[in-house]
Amino acid sequence: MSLGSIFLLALLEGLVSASVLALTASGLSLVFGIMRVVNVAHGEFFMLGAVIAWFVSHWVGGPPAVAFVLALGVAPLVVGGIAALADTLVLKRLNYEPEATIVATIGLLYILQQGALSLFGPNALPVPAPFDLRLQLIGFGYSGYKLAVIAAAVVILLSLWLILTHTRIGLVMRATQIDRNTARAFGINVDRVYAMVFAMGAGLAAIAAVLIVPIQQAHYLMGADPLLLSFSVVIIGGLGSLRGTVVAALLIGMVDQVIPIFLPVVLPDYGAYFTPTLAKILATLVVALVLVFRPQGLFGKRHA
Amino acid sequence: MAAVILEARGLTRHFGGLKAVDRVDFDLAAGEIHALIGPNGAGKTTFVSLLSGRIEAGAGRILFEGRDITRLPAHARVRRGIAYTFQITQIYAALSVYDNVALAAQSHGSHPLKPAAMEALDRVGLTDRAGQIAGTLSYGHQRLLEVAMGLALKPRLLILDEPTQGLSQGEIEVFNGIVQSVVPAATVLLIEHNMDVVMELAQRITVLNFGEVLATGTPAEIRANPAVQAAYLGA
Amino acid sequence: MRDMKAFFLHLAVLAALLAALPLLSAYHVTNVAKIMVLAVYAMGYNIAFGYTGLLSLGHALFFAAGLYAAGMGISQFGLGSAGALVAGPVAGGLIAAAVGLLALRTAGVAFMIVTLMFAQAGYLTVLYFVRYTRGDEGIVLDRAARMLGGVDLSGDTPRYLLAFALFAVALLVNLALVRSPFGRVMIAMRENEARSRMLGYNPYTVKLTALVVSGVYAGAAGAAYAVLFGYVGASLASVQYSILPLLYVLLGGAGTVLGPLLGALLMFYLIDYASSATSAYQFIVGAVLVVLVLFAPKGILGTLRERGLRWLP
Amino acid sequence: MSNKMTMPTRRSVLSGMAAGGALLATGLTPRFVQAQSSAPIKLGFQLHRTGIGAAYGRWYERTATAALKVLNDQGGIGGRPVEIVFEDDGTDPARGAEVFGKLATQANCDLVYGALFSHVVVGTAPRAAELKVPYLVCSEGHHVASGMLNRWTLQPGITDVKSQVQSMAPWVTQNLGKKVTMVFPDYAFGHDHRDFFTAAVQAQGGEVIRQIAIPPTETSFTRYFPQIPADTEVLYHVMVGPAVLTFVKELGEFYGTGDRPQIFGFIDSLEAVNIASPGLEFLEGTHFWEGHNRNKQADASEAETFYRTAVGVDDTGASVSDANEVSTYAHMFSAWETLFTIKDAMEAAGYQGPADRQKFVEALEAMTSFAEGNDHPQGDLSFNGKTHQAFGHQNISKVEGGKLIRVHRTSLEDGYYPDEVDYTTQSF
Repeated sequence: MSLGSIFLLALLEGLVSASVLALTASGLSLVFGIMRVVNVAHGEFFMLGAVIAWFVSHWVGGPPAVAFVLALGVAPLVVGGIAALADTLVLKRLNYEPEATIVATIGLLYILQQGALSLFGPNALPVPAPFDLRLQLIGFGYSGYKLAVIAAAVVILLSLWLILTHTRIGLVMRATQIDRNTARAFGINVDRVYAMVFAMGAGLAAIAAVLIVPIQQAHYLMGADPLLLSFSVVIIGGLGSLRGTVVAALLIGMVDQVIPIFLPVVLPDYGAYFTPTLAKILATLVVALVLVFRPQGLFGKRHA
Repeated sequence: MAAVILEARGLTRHFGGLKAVDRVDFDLAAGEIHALIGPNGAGKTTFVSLLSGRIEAGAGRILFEGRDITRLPAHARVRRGIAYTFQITQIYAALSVYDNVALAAQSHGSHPLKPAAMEALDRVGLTDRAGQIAGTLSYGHQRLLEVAMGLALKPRLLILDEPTQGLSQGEIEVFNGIVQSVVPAATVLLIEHNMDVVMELAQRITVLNFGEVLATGTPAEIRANPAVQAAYLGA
Repeated sequence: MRDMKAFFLHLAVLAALLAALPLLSAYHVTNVAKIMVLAVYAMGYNIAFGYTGLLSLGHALFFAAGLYAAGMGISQFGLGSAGALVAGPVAGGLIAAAVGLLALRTAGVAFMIVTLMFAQAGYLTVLYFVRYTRGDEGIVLDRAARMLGGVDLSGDTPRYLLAFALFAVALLVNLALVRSPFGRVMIAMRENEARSRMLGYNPYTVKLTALVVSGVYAGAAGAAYAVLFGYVGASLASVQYSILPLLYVLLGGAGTVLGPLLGALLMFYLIDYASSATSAYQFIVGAVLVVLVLFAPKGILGTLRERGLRWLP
Repeated sequence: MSNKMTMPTRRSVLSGMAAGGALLATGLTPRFVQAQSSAPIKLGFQLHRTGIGAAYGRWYERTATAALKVLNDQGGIGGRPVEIVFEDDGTDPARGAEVFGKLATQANCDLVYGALFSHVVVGTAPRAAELKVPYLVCSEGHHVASGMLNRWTLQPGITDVKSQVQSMAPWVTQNLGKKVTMVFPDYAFGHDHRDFFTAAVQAQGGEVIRQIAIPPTETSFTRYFPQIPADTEVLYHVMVGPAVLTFVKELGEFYGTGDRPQIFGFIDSLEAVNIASPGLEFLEGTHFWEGHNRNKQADASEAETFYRTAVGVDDTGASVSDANEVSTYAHMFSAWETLFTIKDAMEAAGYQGPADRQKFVEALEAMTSFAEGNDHPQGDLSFNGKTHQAFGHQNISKVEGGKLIRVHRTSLEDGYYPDEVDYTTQSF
């Protein structure tokens, strides 16, 4: 393959993973930013979205596109509902105390994972893409659906941004973020806002999963990877900043894809040592060191 | 005038465009009770935070007992003998009253620990509450505990940030007695809004306004200073 | 008086563990030996988390440091069991110091994520050096190397006794530590860092010291795991092994000396029992966690201490 | 005299019969003939019911249960009924060792078998030696034959990866091409493939021109494909875990309609996956190793048909009750065959109870071959008592019309290599 095609492939792959990551991480970021809750079960919400997409595509006949569009609606609703329930039944009662919520969401992680294993089974199951289009680019083939994923993510993130900045709901959410007691004094039902934010965060993860599931299959253990990556993104982007989250997702998505593609090209002689596993180690350490030396994230402002 | 224990020269700290403390020169005589007053937002807490090391100075330098401590972190300044009690009570609410004071005494290196800790409690009159969980004390007692922790550090300089805020008149009198007992062995720097307390305790007063020193002098001098009256007392 | 009461309680627990040996069936002897090793690990975790307030999600790295120092020491460098048991805590402490030097520049959630990332890098490193570690598959330590003073540590009784000895030392050191002036400073750091700084304590060095002690415990437990159970593999370095001690500590009671043992014991048998009663045992584990955090957020011993047993260390 | 044996309790007999399946219900009460004790023989099964091995685990459980029914219908082992106690190991090595202890000492199983994932086997084997309980693994790892484990651990039911890979190499180099690029997971299992296949290809005059190791935590793979050199003649792939389908699909997308090398994969990359899944069309014409042919072949033996029916798998390798549920057909036969090997070895050893465990191992070590038949539907195997390893026939299949059609079957000799250990010289 020519260097140009390799670069194009790297770019496309980077954009796809960045898009899905941005969606998933913005859910985590929303929950952390507004509720100050570290949701360890976020990856399981992602997994549930994928599993629900499979169920929908399995039960709904007709062309795959119908089932897919249905799944895009059903998955975030169901997952959001579960999240709202978890918030009301558990997190609220813990008064969102950080350590307690971490443990509770670890418990939730186990429960959701087992639920998926019991109801869905241990296999990785595919969901058909809504359309089947294969683009033959220079030197390699590429799935047209992957391009659609990028577009969909952009649309959803823009809508999210509009909701947060231009609607009453967004205003209420921001007010709650700044000071929940003051918000309460202004007659905002903080409990309901929290449940809604938690549901929205989970719903975003679910949407991301529905988008990715025609590319990667639904599997009950699929939540771990997006969780770790989302954590990195949220931290590097600066906690609670949607813009930072998107930029960090682009950065991490790109780095994650581009390094393994280019290093062997640039350093072919070191191939035996410079394996992708080593690249992963270095990428992980880089994220850790960013946090160490810029704990406010690359795009956040340091608070005095 | 007695020897200078602490001097600040050109001490400056800006937050963005806000000049919280701007080129302040300040001397503290050993053994005195010195009050720091000024309107809200005058930069008093920022200033003592610079002295205690809780905030890093933007410019200028601080000498304590003749040694430059400008770059020293807060905990090291405490070890040198600068104790700071918080404006908002910062005790260990989950620990016993004794443990609170013992932590201070142990930091000073008092040995044996127990008598040193009990002595500090005795000075503020909390001896019989040593076993109580600190968070269950009344507010006034918590403030006294805070002072006791400062005392247990056996400081050369004790900085008290609005110590009488929220105290009853009776408690304030107790407090005044405690502060007077500290000098002249140690020096006291006091941020205070309660002018009665200031006038009763302070030998010298410095007035801050908009991050700058407006005046320094004895209580009588300050009371007579027209600039102070205009900026503060008269208001 | 209080001190004596606590001291005797801990001695009684140790005596009970020793007395249990002849009473337990072979299966439970092995289990309790493993639980004691894991409890040492959790005690180390508790020193960082329960006492000093450092919520780490990367302790698997310290456990693995001990595990691999012992395992690689034996399999690659011909170290004996005694040497391995020394190498483990040293490695755990060194790695904890290295991680702490960097990670302790952060706090709270950032600290949690940084430690998680370091541990993930450590896990991947084990996989990277697959030529020596056999990666996920892991290595079996030669039985001949698992001898200490002529005793075969793979036997049920010697294994139990060595695990007990390690546990007893760890427990008494832990008790002494939290009763010491430094223990008080650790707790002070957890309760209010700003205040502690203004009492003249350097938060960085206090936390670093606590983390290193914690790492030494984790490393000792890792080395004991390798020598006593003869297996060294990457799954023991995975994120799951960072969460385990957190669960043990929270269940038993964070900031209590006996909490880690109680938590490890209960969690181990909960999983053991649940996994044979139902295939959905993860569900039970998850539900227990949620219920616990809802109704006994301080853990079992933490709740007991609040409800009257105030002398419990 | 059998004073060593405890008297069977009524309860244990009943449970043994229950384990025998619907024996009483069908009225086909087998005669558990004059054994010295009619207490059931209890076999522990270390099952990957949860964790990354779960897709295999549920089929191993079904296969073992089906085999057990057949075995008990035939009269059990030495006239005694047989029970299997399944215990979940979470596909985790530490838990695996605990489960082994639980099965051996709590459930009092005579032996334990069934583990597939290498790390579970390696993590458990020391415990087997400590407890002196036979541990029969169904893992295809090279760990047993490499000499890394111990006298109590044996693999009589499936060929190890070294033998599999070595027996594939001649056919691959002669029929597909000599310049090979390998894609494999970057951990021990993948490295076994890398090392053994690279050596075997070289022995055939071919060359592995590139080795692409994929980190085990990976969930997408396209980024690695540009590393495949353009002059690659054969792309050799082996993946395990939940992401295998993604891997194969992305490979298909990558090559698109353009030129592509010959593709040879281990069916591990597609176990439990329907080959008719969307996106897998490009596999048409590619080749796979199969331990046991998923699609029923035209020349299938009666034993093969019998096995398929007993386990409940249709002609395409899916569950008879749900065509979407594809089995792990290429591996799970080992859970069946190992059970019958246990029967043969126990009967040869005159096995009475736990005291005869050593005799059991010695009897198994003395065996040299297992004949094809209902007990061994995958085909005949030879067994090397010194290395504790079985050697069977391997199959190469080509995807034709969405079906895996066998194009080559190796001989047993193709898979032999010099012994690396002699366990029989080790003490018990």
